[in-house]
Amino acid sequence: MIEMTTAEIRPDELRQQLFDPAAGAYCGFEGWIRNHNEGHDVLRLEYEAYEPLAITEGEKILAEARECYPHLKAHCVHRTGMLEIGDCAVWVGVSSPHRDEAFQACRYIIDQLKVRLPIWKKEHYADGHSGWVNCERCAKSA
Amino acid sequence: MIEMTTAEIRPDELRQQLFDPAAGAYCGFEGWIRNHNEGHDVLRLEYEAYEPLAITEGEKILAEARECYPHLKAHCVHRTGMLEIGDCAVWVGVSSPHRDEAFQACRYIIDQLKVRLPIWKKEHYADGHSGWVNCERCAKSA
Amino acid sequence: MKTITVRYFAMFREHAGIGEETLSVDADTAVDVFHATQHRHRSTEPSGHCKVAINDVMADWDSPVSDGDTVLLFPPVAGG
Amino acid sequence: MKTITVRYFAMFREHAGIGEETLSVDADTAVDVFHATQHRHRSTEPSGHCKVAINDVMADWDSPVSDGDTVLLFPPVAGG
Repeated sequence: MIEMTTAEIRPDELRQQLFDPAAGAYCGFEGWIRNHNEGHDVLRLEYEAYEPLAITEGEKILAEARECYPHLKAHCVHRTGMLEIGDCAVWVGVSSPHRDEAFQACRYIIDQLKVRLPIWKKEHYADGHSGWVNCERCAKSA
Repeated sequence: MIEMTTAEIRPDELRQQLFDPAAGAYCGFEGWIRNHNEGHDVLRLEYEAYEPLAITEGEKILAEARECYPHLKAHCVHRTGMLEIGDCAVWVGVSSPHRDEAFQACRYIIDQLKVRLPIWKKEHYADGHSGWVNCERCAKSA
Repeated sequence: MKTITVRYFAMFREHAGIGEETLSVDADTAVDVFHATQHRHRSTEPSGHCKVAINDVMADWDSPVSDGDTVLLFPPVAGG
Repeated sequence: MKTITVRYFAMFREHAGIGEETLSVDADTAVDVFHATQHRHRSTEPSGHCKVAINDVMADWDSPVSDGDTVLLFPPVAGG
Protein backbone atom coordinates (compact mmCIF):
# COMPACT_ATOMS: atom_id res chain seq x y z
CA MET A 1 0.00 0.00 0.00
CA ILE A 2 1.15 3.52 -0.74
CA GLU A 3 -0.10 6.59 1.08
CA MET A 4 0.36 10.29 0.52
CA THR A 5 0.22 12.52 3.58
CA THR A 6 0.86 16.05 4.74
CA ALA A 7 1.38 14.82 8.32
CA GLU A 8 4.61 13.68 9.98
CA ILE A 9 5.67 10.17 8.91
CA ARG A 10 5.98 7.78 11.86
CA PRO A 11 8.18 4.85 10.78
CA ASP A 12 7.76 2.98 14.05
CA GLU A 13 3.99 2.74 13.78
CA LEU A 14 4.19 1.95 10.08
CA ARG A 15 6.69 -0.88 10.45
CA GLN A 16 4.35 -2.68 12.84
CA GLN A 17 1.89 -3.12 9.98
CA LEU A 18 4.52 -5.26 8.25
CA PHE A 19 4.79 -7.75 11.09
CA ASP A 20 4.44 -11.33 9.89
CA PRO A 21 5.33 -14.43 11.95
CA ALA A 22 7.02 -15.86 8.83
CA ALA A 23 9.22 -12.78 8.37
CA GLY A 24 12.81 -12.94 9.58
CA ALA A 25 13.96 -9.69 8.02
CA TYR A 26 12.80 -6.09 7.89
CA CYS A 27 14.43 -3.38 5.80
CA GLY A 28 13.33 0.23 6.08
CA PHE A 29 14.40 3.23 4.05
CA GLU A 30 13.76 6.87 4.89
CA GLY A 31 14.49 9.93 2.81
CA TRP A 32 15.40 12.83 5.10
CA ILE A 33 15.57 16.50 4.18
CA ARG A 34 19.26 17.39 4.17
CA ASN A 35 20.84 20.80 4.45
CA HIS A 36 22.66 20.83 1.13
CA ASN A 37 22.26 19.81 -2.49
CA GLU A 38 24.71 20.24 -5.35
CA GLY A 39 26.69 22.89 -3.52
CA HIS A 40 23.72 24.92 -2.27
CA ASP A 41 22.75 25.43 1.38
CA VAL A 42 19.17 24.25 1.64
CA LEU A 43 16.80 25.65 4.28
CA ARG A 44 13.66 23.66 3.47
CA LEU A 45 11.97 21.68 0.73
CA GLU A 46 8.50 21.96 -0.71
CA TYR A 47 6.92 18.80 -2.14
CA GLU A 48 4.12 18.85 -4.68
CA ALA A 49 2.41 15.67 -5.88
CA TYR A 50 -0.36 14.76 -8.23
CA GLU A 51 -1.92 12.30 -5.85
CA PRO A 52 -4.27 10.23 -8.05
CA LEU A 53 -1.43 9.14 -10.32
CA ALA A 54 1.17 8.97 -7.53
CA ILE A 55 -1.05 6.38 -5.83
CA THR A 56 -1.71 4.41 -9.03
CA GLU A 57 1.96 4.35 -10.01
CA GLY A 58 3.09 3.58 -6.46
CA GLU A 59 0.75 0.59 -6.24
CA LYS A 60 2.17 -0.67 -9.55
CA ILE A 61 5.70 -0.47 -8.18
CA LEU A 62 4.75 -2.35 -4.99
CA ALA A 63 2.99 -5.01 -7.10
CA GLU A 64 6.13 -5.43 -9.22
CA ALA A 65 8.21 -5.96 -6.07
CA ARG A 66 5.74 -8.52 -4.71
CA GLU A 67 5.81 -10.36 -8.02
CA CYS A 68 9.60 -10.79 -7.72
CA TYR A 69 9.45 -11.74 -4.02
CA PRO A 70 6.20 -13.60 -3.27
CA HIS A 71 6.43 -13.52 0.55
CA LEU A 72 7.06 -9.80 0.72
CA LYS A 73 5.06 -7.31 2.73
CA ALA A 74 5.75 -3.78 1.54
CA HIS A 75 4.38 -0.37 2.36
CA CYS A 76 5.30 3.18 1.44
CA VAL A 77 4.35 6.67 2.60
CA HIS A 78 5.30 9.91 0.86
CA ARG A 79 4.84 13.28 2.44
CA THR A 80 3.96 16.52 0.64
CA GLY A 81 3.97 20.18 1.62
CA MET A 82 6.73 22.26 3.22
CA LEU A 83 9.37 20.14 4.98
CA GLU A 84 12.19 21.20 7.27
CA ILE A 85 15.76 19.84 7.59
CA GLY A 86 15.63 16.38 9.20
CA ASP A 87 11.99 15.73 8.30
CA CYS A 88 11.21 12.36 6.75
CA ALA A 89 9.88 12.91 3.21
CA VAL A 90 9.45 9.28 2.23
CA TRP A 91 9.43 5.93 4.01
CA VAL A 92 9.60 2.47 2.46
CA GLY A 93 9.28 -0.62 4.66
CA VAL A 94 9.59 -4.24 3.63
CA SER A 95 9.43 -7.51 5.56
CA SER A 96 10.23 -10.95 4.18
CA PRO A 97 11.50 -14.35 5.30
CA HIS A 98 15.16 -13.60 4.44
CA ARG A 99 17.28 -10.48 4.42
CA ASP A 100 18.43 -10.65 0.82
CA GLU A 101 14.89 -10.14 -0.53
CA ALA A 102 14.20 -7.45 2.07
CA PHE A 103 17.18 -5.33 0.99
CA GLN A 104 16.64 -5.89 -2.73
CA ALA A 105 12.91 -5.16 -2.66
CA CYS A 106 13.33 -2.04 -0.51
CA ARG A 107 15.96 -0.70 -2.87
CA TYR A 108 13.88 -1.49 -5.94
CA ILE A 109 10.86 0.30 -4.52
CA ILE A 110 12.63 3.53 -3.52
CA ASP A 111 14.58 3.67 -6.80
CA GLN A 112 11.41 3.30 -8.84
CA LEU A 113 9.40 5.73 -6.69
CA LYS A 114 12.02 8.41 -7.27
CA VAL A 115 11.80 8.24 -11.05
CA ARG A 116 8.17 7.27 -11.66
CA LEU A 117 5.95 9.08 -9.15
CA PRO A 118 4.56 12.49 -10.20
CA ILE A 119 6.14 14.27 -7.23
CA TRP A 120 8.24 17.41 -7.49
CA LYS A 121 10.39 19.20 -4.98
CA LYS A 122 11.36 22.82 -4.75
CA GLU A 123 14.42 23.72 -2.74
CA HIS A 124 14.52 26.95 -0.76
CA TYR A 125 18.11 28.14 -0.36
CA ALA A 126 19.91 30.13 2.31
CA ASP A 127 20.56 32.92 -0.26
CA GLY A 128 16.80 33.50 -0.67
CA HIS A 129 16.49 31.79 -4.04
CA SER A 130 14.55 28.64 -4.77
CA GLY A 131 14.49 26.08 -7.53
CA TRP A 132 12.69 22.96 -8.67
CA VAL A 133 15.05 20.00 -8.28
CA ASN A 134 16.13 18.42 -11.57
CA CYS A 135 13.96 20.65 -13.72
CA GLU A 136 16.49 23.46 -13.97
CA ARG A 137 19.15 20.98 -14.99
CA CYS A 138 16.90 19.46 -17.65
CA ALA A 139 16.11 22.88 -19.08
CA LYS A 140 19.82 23.71 -19.23
CA SER A 141 20.66 20.47 -21.00
CA ALA A 142 17.92 21.09 -23.59
CA MET B 1 28.57 1.98 18.37
CA ILE B 2 27.42 -1.55 19.07
CA GLU B 3 25.40 -2.54 22.11
CA MET B 4 24.37 -5.89 23.54
CA THR B 5 21.15 -5.96 25.51
CA THR B 6 18.64 -8.32 27.07
CA ALA B 7 15.89 -5.67 26.81
CA GLU B 8 13.50 -5.04 23.95
CA ILE B 9 15.13 -3.24 20.99
CA ARG B 10 13.40 0.05 20.16
CA PRO B 11 14.34 0.99 16.56
CA ASP B 12 12.50 4.29 16.65
CA GLU B 13 14.50 5.67 19.58
CA LEU B 14 17.72 4.26 18.18
CA ARG B 15 17.28 5.78 14.71
CA GLN B 16 17.00 9.25 16.23
CA GLN B 17 20.61 8.97 17.37
CA LEU B 18 21.60 8.81 13.71
CA PHE B 19 20.02 12.13 12.84
CA ASP B 20 22.41 14.42 10.97
CA PRO B 21 21.40 17.57 9.06
CA ALA B 22 23.71 16.47 6.24
CA ALA B 23 22.05 13.05 5.94
CA GLY B 24 19.50 12.55 3.19
CA ALA B 25 19.12 8.81 3.59
CA TYR B 26 18.49 6.35 6.39
CA CYS B 27 18.53 2.58 6.01
CA GLY B 28 17.52 0.31 8.86
CA PHE B 29 17.66 -3.46 9.09
CA GLU B 30 15.96 -5.62 11.72
CA GLY B 31 16.29 -9.35 12.25
CA TRP B 32 12.96 -10.71 13.52
CA ILE B 33 12.35 -14.12 15.08
CA ARG B 34 10.38 -16.07 12.50
CA ASN B 35 8.23 -19.15 13.06
CA HIS B 36 10.12 -21.56 10.84
CA ASN B 37 13.64 -22.52 9.82
CA GLU B 38 14.71 -25.21 7.37
CA GLY B 39 11.38 -27.01 7.54
CA HIS B 40 11.01 -26.87 11.34
CA ASP B 41 8.27 -25.01 13.22
CA VAL B 42 10.10 -22.72 15.61
CA LEU B 43 8.50 -21.60 18.90
CA ARG B 44 11.26 -19.37 20.24
CA LEU B 45 14.98 -18.67 19.97
CA GLU B 46 17.62 -18.42 22.67
CA TYR B 47 20.61 -16.17 21.98
CA GLU B 48 23.93 -16.55 23.74
CA ALA B 49 26.80 -14.11 23.21
CA TYR B 50 30.31 -13.67 24.48
CA GLU B 51 29.91 -9.98 25.02
CA PRO B 52 33.49 -8.70 25.38
CA LEU B 53 34.47 -10.02 21.96
CA ALA B 54 31.08 -9.35 20.37
CA ILE B 55 31.58 -5.67 21.22
CA THR B 56 35.21 -5.59 20.01
CA GLU B 57 34.38 -7.34 16.74
CA GLY B 58 31.22 -5.27 16.21
CA GLU B 59 33.15 -2.02 16.62
CA LYS B 60 35.68 -3.27 14.05
CA ILE B 61 32.88 -3.94 11.55
CA LEU B 62 31.37 -0.48 12.08
CA ALA B 63 34.82 1.10 11.66
CA GLU B 64 35.31 -0.79 8.38
CA ALA B 65 31.97 0.55 7.10
CA ARG B 66 32.85 4.10 8.10
CA GLU B 67 36.19 3.79 6.34
CA CYS B 68 34.40 2.94 3.06
CA TYR B 69 31.77 5.68 3.51
CA PRO B 70 33.25 8.65 5.39
CA HIS B 71 29.98 10.51 6.11
CA LEU B 72 28.25 7.49 7.57
CA LYS B 73 26.63 7.32 10.97
CA ALA B 74 26.06 3.71 11.97
CA HIS B 75 24.81 1.97 15.07
CA CYS B 76 23.90 -1.59 15.96
CA VAL B 77 22.13 -3.36 18.83
CA HIS B 78 22.01 -7.12 19.34
CA ARG B 79 19.71 -8.75 21.84
CA THR B 80 20.45 -11.90 23.86
CA GLY B 81 18.36 -14.25 25.97
CA MET B 82 15.08 -15.99 25.15
CA LEU B 83 13.19 -14.35 22.28
CA GLU B 84 9.66 -14.98 21.03
CA ILE B 85 8.28 -14.98 17.46
CA GLY B 86 8.25 -11.42 16.10
CA ASP B 87 10.85 -10.10 18.56
CA CYS B 88 13.65 -8.02 17.10
CA ALA B 89 16.96 -9.82 17.67
CA VAL B 90 19.24 -7.37 15.92
CA TRP B 91 18.96 -3.84 14.58
CA VAL B 92 21.37 -2.02 12.28
CA GLY B 93 20.81 1.64 11.43
CA VAL B 94 22.79 3.80 9.05
CA SER B 95 22.41 7.41 7.90
CA SER B 96 24.40 9.08 5.13
CA PRO B 97 24.10 11.86 2.56
CA HIS B 98 22.89 9.55 -0.25
CA ARG B 99 20.86 6.36 -0.37
CA ASP B 100 23.38 4.21 -2.22
CA GLU B 101 25.89 4.35 0.66
CA ALA B 102 23.12 3.86 3.22
CA PHE B 103 21.92 0.61 1.64
CA GLN B 104 25.41 -0.71 0.96
CA ALA B 105 26.78 0.05 4.41
CA CYS B 106 23.73 -1.37 6.20
CA ARG B 107 24.01 -4.58 4.19
CA TYR B 108 27.75 -4.84 4.81
CA ILE B 109 27.31 -4.43 8.55
CA ILE B 110 24.56 -7.03 9.00
CA ASP B 111 26.32 -9.55 6.73
CA GLN B 112 29.55 -9.21 8.69
CA LEU B 113 27.84 -9.27 12.10
CA LYS B 114 26.18 -12.56 11.20
CA VAL B 115 29.44 -14.34 10.45
CA ARG B 116 31.91 -12.64 12.79
CA LEU B 117 30.20 -11.95 16.13
CA PRO B 118 30.51 -14.65 18.80
CA ILE B 119 26.74 -15.05 19.11
CA TRP B 120 24.91 -18.35 18.97
CA LYS B 121 21.25 -19.18 18.71
CA LYS B 122 19.35 -22.22 19.84
CA GLU B 123 16.01 -22.94 18.24
CA HIS B 124 13.20 -24.43 20.30
CA TYR B 125 10.85 -26.39 18.05
CA ALA B 126 7.13 -27.19 18.21
CA ASP B 127 7.97 -30.90 18.57
CA GLY B 128 9.80 -30.27 21.85
CA HIS B 129 13.31 -30.59 20.45
CA SER B 130 15.89 -27.85 20.26
CA GLY B 131 19.08 -27.29 18.33
CA TRP B 132 21.94 -24.83 17.91
CA VAL B 133 21.59 -23.15 14.53
CA ASN B 134 24.35 -24.01 12.04
CA CYS B 135 26.32 -26.16 14.47
CA GLU B 136 24.39 -29.36 13.79
CA ARG B 137 24.85 -28.84 10.08
CA CYS B 138 28.57 -28.23 10.48
CA ALA B 139 28.96 -31.40 12.53
CA LYS B 140 27.11 -33.38 9.88
CA SER B 141 29.24 -32.01 7.07
CA ALA B 142 32.44 -32.87 8.95
CA MET C 1 -9.84 22.10 -33.56
CA LYS C 2 -10.34 20.26 -30.29
CA THR C 3 -11.21 21.58 -26.89
CA ILE C 4 -8.53 20.27 -24.50
CA THR C 5 -8.14 21.02 -20.80
CA VAL C 6 -4.46 21.21 -19.87
CA ARG C 7 -3.15 20.88 -16.31
CA TYR C 8 0.32 22.13 -15.37
CA PHE C 9 2.38 20.95 -12.40
CA ALA C 10 5.33 22.28 -10.42
CA MET C 11 7.77 24.17 -12.71
CA PHE C 12 5.25 24.14 -15.58
CA ARG C 13 2.54 25.65 -13.41
CA GLU C 14 4.87 28.41 -12.23
CA HIS C 15 6.07 29.09 -15.74
CA ALA C 16 2.54 29.22 -17.17
CA GLY C 17 1.33 31.22 -14.18
CA ILE C 18 -1.77 29.06 -14.09
CA GLY C 19 -2.59 25.49 -12.96
CA GLU C 20 -5.19 24.68 -15.56
CA GLU C 21 -6.59 26.16 -18.75
CA THR C 22 -8.86 25.07 -21.55
CA LEU C 23 -7.50 25.54 -25.06
CA SER C 24 -8.77 25.15 -28.59
CA VAL C 25 -5.94 23.32 -30.31
CA ASP C 26 -5.29 21.62 -33.60
CA ALA C 27 -3.81 18.44 -32.05
CA ASP C 28 -3.81 14.74 -32.98
CA THR C 29 -1.54 13.47 -30.17
CA ALA C 30 -0.34 14.46 -26.70
CA VAL C 31 2.89 15.92 -28.03
CA ASP C 32 0.90 18.32 -30.25
CA VAL C 33 -0.84 19.62 -27.12
CA PHE C 34 2.53 19.93 -25.37
CA HIS C 35 3.98 21.95 -28.26
CA ALA C 36 0.92 24.21 -28.36
CA THR C 37 1.37 25.01 -24.64
CA GLN C 38 5.10 25.62 -25.15
CA HIS C 39 4.37 28.06 -27.95
CA ARG C 40 1.72 29.75 -25.82
CA HIS C 41 3.97 30.10 -22.74
CA ARG C 42 7.34 30.43 -24.54
CA SER C 43 8.81 27.38 -22.82
CA THR C 44 11.64 25.20 -24.16
CA GLU C 45 11.61 22.15 -21.88
CA PRO C 46 12.17 19.09 -24.11
CA SER C 47 9.37 16.50 -23.97
CA GLY C 48 11.96 13.73 -23.47
CA HIS C 49 12.39 14.69 -19.80
CA CYS C 50 8.68 15.06 -19.18
CA LYS C 51 5.69 12.77 -18.85
CA VAL C 52 2.11 13.06 -19.92
CA ALA C 53 -1.21 11.63 -18.76
CA ILE C 54 -4.57 11.79 -20.50
CA ASN C 55 -7.67 11.75 -18.30
CA ASP C 56 -5.66 10.54 -15.28
CA VAL C 57 -4.01 7.64 -17.12
CA MET C 58 -0.29 7.71 -17.96
CA ALA C 59 0.11 8.06 -21.73
CA ASP C 60 2.80 8.31 -24.40
CA TRP C 61 3.60 11.45 -26.36
CA ASP C 62 2.12 9.87 -29.47
CA SER C 63 -1.12 8.83 -27.73
CA PRO C 64 -4.15 10.32 -29.56
CA VAL C 65 -6.17 13.08 -27.90
CA SER C 66 -9.91 13.56 -28.32
CA ASP C 67 -12.17 16.56 -28.02
CA GLY C 68 -12.90 17.13 -24.32
CA ASP C 69 -9.80 15.30 -22.99
CA THR C 70 -7.79 16.55 -20.02
CA VAL C 71 -4.05 16.43 -20.66
CA LEU C 72 -1.70 16.51 -17.63
CA LEU C 73 1.80 17.82 -18.26
CA PHE C 74 4.42 16.57 -15.79
CA PRO C 75 7.86 18.15 -15.63
CA PRO C 76 10.78 15.86 -14.67
CA VAL C 77 10.08 14.20 -11.32
CA ALA C 78 12.31 14.12 -8.25
CA GLY C 79 10.34 12.31 -5.57
CA GLY C 80 11.75 11.04 -2.30
CA MET D 1 52.82 -29.31 30.39
CA LYS D 2 50.98 -26.00 30.56
CA THR D 3 48.09 -24.92 32.73
CA ILE D 4 45.39 -23.60 30.40
CA THR D 5 41.92 -22.40 31.31
CA VAL D 6 39.43 -23.34 28.59
CA ARG D 7 36.04 -21.68 28.14
CA TYR D 8 33.28 -23.36 26.15
CA PHE D 9 30.32 -21.64 24.50
CA ALA D 10 26.91 -22.68 23.22
CA MET D 11 27.03 -26.19 21.69
CA PHE D 12 30.53 -26.78 23.09
CA ARG D 13 29.44 -25.88 26.61
CA GLU D 14 26.45 -28.21 26.40
CA HIS D 15 28.57 -30.98 24.96
CA ALA D 16 31.27 -30.61 27.60
CA GLY D 17 28.65 -30.17 30.34
CA ILE D 18 30.75 -27.35 31.77
CA GLY D 19 31.43 -23.72 30.85
CA GLU D 20 35.03 -23.52 31.97
CA GLU D 21 37.74 -25.86 33.16
CA THR D 22 41.45 -25.67 33.83
CA LEU D 23 43.56 -28.34 32.17
CA SER D 24 47.16 -29.45 32.22
CA VAL D 25 47.96 -29.92 28.55
CA ASP D 26 50.98 -30.55 26.37
CA ALA D 27 50.17 -27.77 23.86
CA ASP D 28 52.20 -25.38 21.70
CA THR D 29 49.34 -23.74 19.82
CA ALA D 30 45.60 -23.10 20.14
CA VAL D 31 44.72 -26.06 17.96
CA ASP D 32 46.60 -28.39 20.33
CA VAL D 33 44.35 -27.16 23.14
CA PHE D 34 41.29 -27.67 20.93
CA HIS D 35 42.29 -31.26 20.15
CA ALA D 36 42.95 -31.98 23.81
CA THR D 37 39.42 -30.82 24.69
CA GLN D 38 37.95 -32.87 21.85
CA HIS D 39 39.72 -35.96 23.09
CA ARG D 40 38.58 -35.25 26.61
CA HIS D 41 34.90 -34.71 25.65
CA ARG D 42 34.75 -37.09 22.65
CA SER D 43 33.77 -34.32 20.24
CA THR D 44 34.37 -34.34 16.48
CA GLU D 45 33.57 -30.75 15.41
CA PRO D 46 36.23 -29.74 12.87
CA SER D 47 38.28 -26.68 13.83
CA GLY D 48 37.67 -25.18 10.37
CA HIS D 49 34.13 -24.13 11.34
CA CYS D 50 35.15 -22.80 14.73
CA LYS D 51 37.01 -19.81 16.06
CA VAL D 52 39.39 -19.31 18.92
CA ALA D 53 40.44 -16.45 21.17
CA ILE D 54 43.31 -16.32 23.62
CA ASN D 55 42.91 -14.04 26.65
CA ASP D 56 39.95 -12.23 25.02
CA VAL D 57 41.73 -11.51 21.74
CA MET D 58 40.74 -13.32 18.55
CA ALA D 59 43.54 -15.70 17.55
CA ASP D 60 44.45 -18.22 14.86
CA TRP D 61 44.58 -21.96 15.41
CA ASP D 62 48.36 -21.87 15.10
CA SER D 63 48.76 -19.01 17.59
CA PRO D 64 51.09 -20.06 20.45
CA VAL D 65 49.69 -20.62 23.93
CA SER D 66 51.54 -19.91 27.17
CA ASP D 67 51.23 -21.28 30.65
CA GLY D 68 48.31 -19.54 32.38
CA ASP D 69 46.48 -18.52 29.20
CA THR D 70 42.71 -18.63 28.86
CA VAL D 71 41.58 -20.18 25.58
CA LEU D 72 38.03 -19.48 24.38
CA LEU D 73 36.50 -22.05 22.04
CA PHE D 74 33.74 -20.70 19.79
CA PRO D 75 31.51 -23.05 17.81
CA PRO D 76 30.22 -21.79 14.44
CA VAL D 77 28.35 -18.53 14.91
CA ALA D 78 24.85 -17.64 13.72
CA GLY D 79 24.16 -14.16 15.00
CA GLY D 80 21.29 -11.95 13.94
